Amino acid sequence: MLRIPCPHCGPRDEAEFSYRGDATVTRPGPEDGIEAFHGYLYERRNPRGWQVEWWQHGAGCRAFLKVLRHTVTHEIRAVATATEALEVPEA
Amino acid sequence: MSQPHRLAAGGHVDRTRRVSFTFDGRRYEGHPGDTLASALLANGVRLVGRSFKYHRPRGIFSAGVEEPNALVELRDGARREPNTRATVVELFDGLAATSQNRRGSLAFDWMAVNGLLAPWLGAGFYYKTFMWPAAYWERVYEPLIRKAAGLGRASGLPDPDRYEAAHAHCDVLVVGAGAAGLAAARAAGATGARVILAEQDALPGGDLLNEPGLEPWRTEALAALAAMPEVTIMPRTTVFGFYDQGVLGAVERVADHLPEPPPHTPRQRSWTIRAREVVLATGAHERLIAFPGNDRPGVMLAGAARSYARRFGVRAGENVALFATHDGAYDAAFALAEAGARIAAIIDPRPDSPAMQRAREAGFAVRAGSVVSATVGGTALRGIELRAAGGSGRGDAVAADLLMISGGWNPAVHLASMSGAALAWDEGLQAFVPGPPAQRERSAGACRGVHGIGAAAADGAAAGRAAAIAAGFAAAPDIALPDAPAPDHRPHPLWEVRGRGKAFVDIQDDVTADDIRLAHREGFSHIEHAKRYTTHAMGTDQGKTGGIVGAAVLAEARGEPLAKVGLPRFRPYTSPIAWGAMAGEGVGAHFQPTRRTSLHAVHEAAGAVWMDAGIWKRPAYYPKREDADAWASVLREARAVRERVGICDVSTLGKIAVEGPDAAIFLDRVYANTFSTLPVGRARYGLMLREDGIVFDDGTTSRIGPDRFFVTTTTAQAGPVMQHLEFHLASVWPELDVSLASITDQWAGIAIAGPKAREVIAGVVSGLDLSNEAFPFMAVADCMAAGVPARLFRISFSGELAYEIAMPAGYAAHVWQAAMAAGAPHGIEPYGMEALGLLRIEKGHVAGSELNGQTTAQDLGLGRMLKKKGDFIGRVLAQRPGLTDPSRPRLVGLRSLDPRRQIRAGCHLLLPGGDGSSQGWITSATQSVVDPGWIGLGLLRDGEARIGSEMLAANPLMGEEVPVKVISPHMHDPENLRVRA
Amino acid sequence: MPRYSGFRILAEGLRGNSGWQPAWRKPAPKSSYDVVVVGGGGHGLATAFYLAEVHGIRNVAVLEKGPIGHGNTGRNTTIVRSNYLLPENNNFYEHSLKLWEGLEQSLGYNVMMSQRGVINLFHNDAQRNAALRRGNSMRLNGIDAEILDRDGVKAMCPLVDLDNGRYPVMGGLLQRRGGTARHDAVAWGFAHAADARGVDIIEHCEVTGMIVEGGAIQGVRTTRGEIRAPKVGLAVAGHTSTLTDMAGFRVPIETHLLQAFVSEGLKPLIDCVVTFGAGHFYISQSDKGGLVFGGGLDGYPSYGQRGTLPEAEHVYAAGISMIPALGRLRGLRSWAGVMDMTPDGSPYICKTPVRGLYMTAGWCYGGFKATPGSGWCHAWTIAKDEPHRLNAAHTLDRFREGRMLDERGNGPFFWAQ
Amino acid sequence: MSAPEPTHPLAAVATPGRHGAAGDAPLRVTLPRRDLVQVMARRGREEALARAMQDTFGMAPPAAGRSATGRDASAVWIQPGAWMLTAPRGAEGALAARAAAAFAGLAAVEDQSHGRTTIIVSGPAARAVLARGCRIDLHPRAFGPGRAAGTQIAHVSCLVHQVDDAPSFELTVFSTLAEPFFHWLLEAGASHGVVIA
Ligand SMILES: Cc1cc2nc3c(=O)[nH]c(=O)nc-3n(C[C@H](O)[C@H](O)[C@H](O)COP(=O)(O)OP(=O)(O)OC[C@H]3O[C@@H](n4cnc5c(N)ncnc54)[C@H](O)[C@@H]3O)c2cc1C
Ligand SMILES: NC(=O)c1ccc[n+]([C@@H]2O[C@H](COP(=O)([O-])OP(=O)(O)OC[C@H]3O[C@@H](n4cnc5c(N)ncnc54)[C@H](O)[C@@H]3O)[C@@H](O)[C@H]2O)c1
Ligand SMILES: Cc1cc2nc3c(=O)[nH]c(=O)nc-3n(C[C@H](O)[C@H](O)[C@H](O)COP(=O)(O)O)c2cc1C
Ligand SMILES: [Zn+2]
Repeated sequence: MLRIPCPHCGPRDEAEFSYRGDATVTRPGPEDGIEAFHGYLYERRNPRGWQVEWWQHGAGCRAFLKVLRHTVTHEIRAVATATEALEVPEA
Repeated sequence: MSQPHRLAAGGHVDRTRRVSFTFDGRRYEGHPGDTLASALLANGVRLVGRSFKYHRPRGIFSAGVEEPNALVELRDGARREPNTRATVVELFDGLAATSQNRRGSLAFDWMAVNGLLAPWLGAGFYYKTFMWPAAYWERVYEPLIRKAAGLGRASGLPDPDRYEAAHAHCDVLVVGAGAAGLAAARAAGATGARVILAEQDALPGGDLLNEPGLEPWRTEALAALAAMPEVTIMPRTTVFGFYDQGVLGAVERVADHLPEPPPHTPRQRSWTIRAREVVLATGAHERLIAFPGNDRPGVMLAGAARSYARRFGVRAGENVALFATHDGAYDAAFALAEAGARIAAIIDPRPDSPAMQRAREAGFAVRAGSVVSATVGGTALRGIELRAAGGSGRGDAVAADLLMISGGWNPAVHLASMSGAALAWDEGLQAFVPGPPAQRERSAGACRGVHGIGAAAADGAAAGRAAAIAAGFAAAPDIALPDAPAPDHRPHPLWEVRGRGKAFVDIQDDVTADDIRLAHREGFSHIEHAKRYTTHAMGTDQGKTGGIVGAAVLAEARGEPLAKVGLPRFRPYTSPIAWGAMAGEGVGAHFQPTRRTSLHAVHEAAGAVWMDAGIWKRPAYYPKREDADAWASVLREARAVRERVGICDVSTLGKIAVEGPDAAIFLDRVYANTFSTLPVGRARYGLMLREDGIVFDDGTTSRIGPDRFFVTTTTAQAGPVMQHLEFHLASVWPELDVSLASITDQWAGIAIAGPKAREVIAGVVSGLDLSNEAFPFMAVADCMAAGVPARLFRISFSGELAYEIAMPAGYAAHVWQAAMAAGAPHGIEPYGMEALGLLRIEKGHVAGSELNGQTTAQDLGLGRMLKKKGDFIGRVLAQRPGLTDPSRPRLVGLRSLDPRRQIRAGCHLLLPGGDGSSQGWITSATQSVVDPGWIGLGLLRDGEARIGSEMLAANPLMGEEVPVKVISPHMHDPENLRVRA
Repeated sequence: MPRYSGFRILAEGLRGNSGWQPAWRKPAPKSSYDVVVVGGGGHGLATAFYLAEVHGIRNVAVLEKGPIGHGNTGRNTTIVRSNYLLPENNNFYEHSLKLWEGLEQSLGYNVMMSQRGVINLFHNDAQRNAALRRGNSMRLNGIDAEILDRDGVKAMCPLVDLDNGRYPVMGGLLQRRGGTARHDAVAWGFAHAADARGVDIIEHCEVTGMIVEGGAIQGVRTTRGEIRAPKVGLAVAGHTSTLTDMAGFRVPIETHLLQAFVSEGLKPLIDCVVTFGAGHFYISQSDKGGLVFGGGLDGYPSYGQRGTLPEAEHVYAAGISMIPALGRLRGLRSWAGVMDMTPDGSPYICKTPVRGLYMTAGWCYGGFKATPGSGWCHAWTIAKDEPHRLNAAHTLDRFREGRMLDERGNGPFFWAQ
Repeated sequence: MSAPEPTHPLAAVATPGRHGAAGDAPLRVTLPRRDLVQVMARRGREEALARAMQDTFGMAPPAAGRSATGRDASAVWIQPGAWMLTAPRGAEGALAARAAAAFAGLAAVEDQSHGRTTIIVSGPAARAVLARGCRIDLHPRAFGPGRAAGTQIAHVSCLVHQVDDAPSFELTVFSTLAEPFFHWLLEAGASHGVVIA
């Protein structure tokens, strides 16, 4: 079971969170067209390894977090708030 | 005399008390502290079951969770538990157990003829036959196989007992309370760390329970642990799985040792344990040796026989032989001799060893350099045959009623392996031990191959201390360790003695060494293939005693080292666990919480029939005595709305407060239509798309202030919409200054609809001019309703003049009653979900069955709502050709040509006289009140063009085909005159 | 090797079972093939079988990084059915089901296809309406489906608690021709039959690179050397992204984990396949006696093949809520598979941006039932370099075009179907 | 017309008296009526909001995971930049109005007094009972008076706020889910016994 260290609430069980996709994709601008939105919404890196992903701490502080997690070992190396670039947080 | 094999003294049973129990209907006695197995042995019961495939007689093989044979149906009636290991069942008064998997009696099982068919029932035989004639599989062959397979019988009755879940946190979790675990817990506890010590047995001690001389150390350790406030000992608690990031699952058997759970006590409790550091001290399982007849009742693991003697005070045999490959097993012979048994022979393939010498000194007949080549007897062992190790053919016969065997020990690496650690081969122990940890975990004692109680305890103490330090605690003084010599557990690598007859590697699933070789011959040489092809190690014991033996036979067949062949992957559960325990208490009526509006009691009092809407309970309708049936109630309620006035609880709609300087901009981006132009005091119907251009949700959103909006969502999508808004604010437009608050629970909602709605509202609401000019359709204002603060909306789902009053939820019942009173002169009636559905279908309003995640705004006739300028979620991808394709099914209305013939949602629409291909389907259907008969909404290819034409509503599932006319979806008041009246 | 039959078993039994030979050969890889299929799960092996059987293409290798059938094929809950809503899907799955119905005979291997019936329970009007829409869609496409009332459910599966749960049962959608098959035997049977037709099944051979020149595939690099082929088909389920990454493009797939569970062996208790409409739970009993059951995804991407506790608790709780008699039975083992989830829940059997590279992928948690159909259509697509009518809609490009096959209307990856 | 007493969401189920086993250290449960107001800081106005809260309520907004007690109200951190102001029940809407006035331009303010239900559980059994559903660590070394955490218990979102060393925990749940939550609480406490005031 994942234990995700929420930067606001501390380590919490996976059951309090929900996953919401790859956090490395950026929504294209309004004029970027179908191909760009196709890339944003559908195409996935889907790595076998480290991935930065969105998780919402829905049952806790409701924040959307960026989580650096390994998709094989499930190790979580870093968690950041939505606006931070993902680096290992201090606390 | 009862219990003829009970020793006069010794062990951990309470001889001052007697416990009576039955096995296969016969009554026996045992003592508290016994397991069912020890009590059966004390009474001389040897034959306890029949094997899976060949129905061979089977006895008690072990003294613990690894038991492959002695599986019984425990208890009866609704509490019957099939496949229960007699070796771990604590005896209680009145216990009833029945042997299983037999046809006829246990002593004479006619399915034992399968043994004669064995040459044709080898591994995987069923894959190669039963193919012709094709139709015979389901009818003949499979039922035969299914009946023959399986082990015990389930009761088929609901389990009367209760289960609980619970959560725990600790600095150090120690699994197993043998010498290693006790020492680990003491050492960790001494640092002040929070420690949990989980032990599956009722008695902590592990192998210490077999060592009377070390009892003082055990009791002292337990007393010391009990004195540490931050140490929790959990007996009868099996740690069943090691999951990611230091989370382990455990099941505590709270009341299994009792006839039934006392009041307010669960049968079992499942624990989710989060540990900073984990010490695994799970001991080891003794392994069998494969030789012909190694499954006969009377053949038993040496450690088990020793445990029956020392821990339970039971002599498992009178005339005993030992077949062992290492010195560690010899203590069993001494233990049985102490217990008064005769040691008939010790058979050991090795030429000599210190233990052999001691055995000779003790006067035992040691047959060095020899092996057991066969067993003799029927349903009980009468003797064994020996021969020289490496030889062949038949050898001497020795009479014996108990053969103790030990091929060495398998460290219980299950949890370490589950935690991600690779396993490493230990050549000396001929066993796999845990490799470097992948999580914050360390193994200690026999589970990593450290044998001998003194050594194991020292290992445990070191591990416990290291774990506590790793968890951030300062080292504490050393603890006292037991002083005990270490026996040598390094076995001679003898896995199999070949000969005539079946040599089992998996006693439970009747897998023989020959089966493994057959699998190899057929190419199933990978350990995982061999396992699956033969079902080796797939039984309830998961190969604890014989798994590695099968792997060794395979390794020999492959000509490769066992280290390379490896073991099948370890998985949860370390021992099978009760379904109820895993489920916890959130079952049945509490499987999911039931959400109720603040008007629940009001509806209850009004006699509502309930229906589920997601997790909500909502009134479906309110039957009256005079209503002939449910439809009569629904039509009556709908008619009240169309003709007079009705009242309805709409509290379940999602409500979100959207506030902030950028609130309007934000709403413009998340809605497909515009909100920034909405004046304060007005509401607007809004449509949200998903990013893929499909309709996500709809609802009315009101502007309460320049920067404040009151957003409503459908009941079903309230949660997803909130998450959708939060996600986009956090990740896509973090620059927007907007805050979101869920206010679904704060505000209850009451709709009042019908030509008389204004009169009713006037009787409830104060402080507002309700005239059509002052408070037109889509107006919103704060007001007082029946003396409480409220917010009035003039919106309509039914197509009538209608209002919704929102008020703080605690006042909803009060306002409802006031509205009922004000409406009484106008004939007000409450209406439920069914009438609500009827009304909106007549009006052509879409709801969940149309907004089903597959439809676009155009499909629903709402294409005009999409704004032409500016970005919004879903705008770009909604333009993909497949979504703008004019041939997509469009929303239409439908009317059954014969008003008496029902049409249903889920019917497909066919062209009369066409090829039977589906042109669309009905999404919602109802009877109409404005124009009696059956009507519906549907999605129909070329829908608009087909208005006025006839189609067939086909429901082949129910054998119905009803002619319908395609009409406009807006069946009632298409000009919206009534809502604006 | 000679065919399997009851007579052979008799004969072999009489001579100590010494004459059996490997069910498939263990050849060394050749340096080139006409077609290389990557992935020795059911889909890859079926692809090879149908290439040989239907299209006469026998110079084929199946490359498998581990032992065959140890991916999702070897770890699924074995439910076979064709009760889909969208015609693009139900026609495909029906084709697959028809292949299942004769599979033992085509392969000469007993895969224990057992048409014991699959019931999807429904609990409220909305679910019933959806079941009607789906069942009628099947019937109009010539597929068997029945709607059961409560008595009908009780008759098929007496242990289901119709009343006491949180969500009383209203009825069920039954497909009698649905059922289960023995997962392992499916892989082995296809391997056996493909091998007999000349296909090289090469185990312990991991593909580590794709040789692409001028936009066309030329072969693959493997742990056992380079293997050339003008046509390569991918059938690697959850690992598809890894392989397409090697070929230089991304696909709409997220790899998620799904758990499955088996109970201790029991005498026959549940005679059909039942799914609980209110809580993501399905159960059937294997011929060996274990109750095989599962639920939804754990909820996050993983290649780890292992599940976790919260979802397991949910599965067990849903099980007891549907069948309270399960309480005292015991879970024996749990495991997980690596699911190739697509944005709309429907698969891909198609060409790719690289010429000569084909794929069958995106099977989510429903691809076991598709095994023969997927192999058949994939083989067709490879042989003819164009899709068959049955898989024409199952392209990678459908998202560009807005022609999603979203059976349940969940929307892209949500999360993840 | 003067406003009536609001209906309590647990009125139908919370019967005062003893439930479950007859232990000597039962769980004590009270259902105080409280006003709750959700306060969400405007972007960049956190400091001004802190001053306003100090001025009006006599406390600084508590940090993540903590609560603060002021003159006649307390505040519990709930989300980054958001707090729940709580006070004993007063006139309908009064606390929200006070907050709205004090925080105008600094924070969005939403009355949640009806939307959330407060349950206080207290006594030596409290931790063990909560551990039956609460996934967070309430051990004194990990939690304590003045600590608060949003979590989920028995599928219901719950704000857990420890108020004293008894220990007493103030549990705040959604009102429409208060009933199933309360049912869970009674079950979880049954082996210790539960006394509802
Ligand atoms: C728990 C669970 C339950 C399920 N239940 C059902 C069900 O009831 N009904 C149903 O229809 N479906 C079900 N499914 C889905 C079904 O199992 C799969 O869709 C199907 O088996 C996929 O088969 P496959 O051959 O595509 O994949 P797999 O069997 O996974 O085969 C892919 C193979 O590719 C190999 N491979 C990967 N990368 C490489 C490489 N680089 N080189 C060489 N080889 C490689 C893998 O080792 C693997 O053997 C379930 C799945 C799971 C996990
Ligand atoms: N019968 C024997 O001869 C025998 C058997 C095993 C160990 N030993 C000896 O015991 C000593 C080693 O002591 P030790 O402490 O390492 O082993 P141990 O066998 O004494 O103790 C292991 C304990 O762990 C418990 N356990 C195992 N798995 C568990 C789980 N998943 N959940 C909860 N509890 C679990 C067992 O019930 C047992 O009490 C050595 O002397 C070794 O040689 C002897
Ligand atoms: C339909 C089915 C039935 C199974 N029955 C059993 C069983 O009776 N006993 C058992 O130990 N495992 C059983 N398993 C689980 C396998 O042992 C194994 O865990 C699974 O195939 C995944 O492989 P892995 O655990 O090696 O990764 C079964 C698996 C499936 C798919
Ligand atoms: Zn948080």
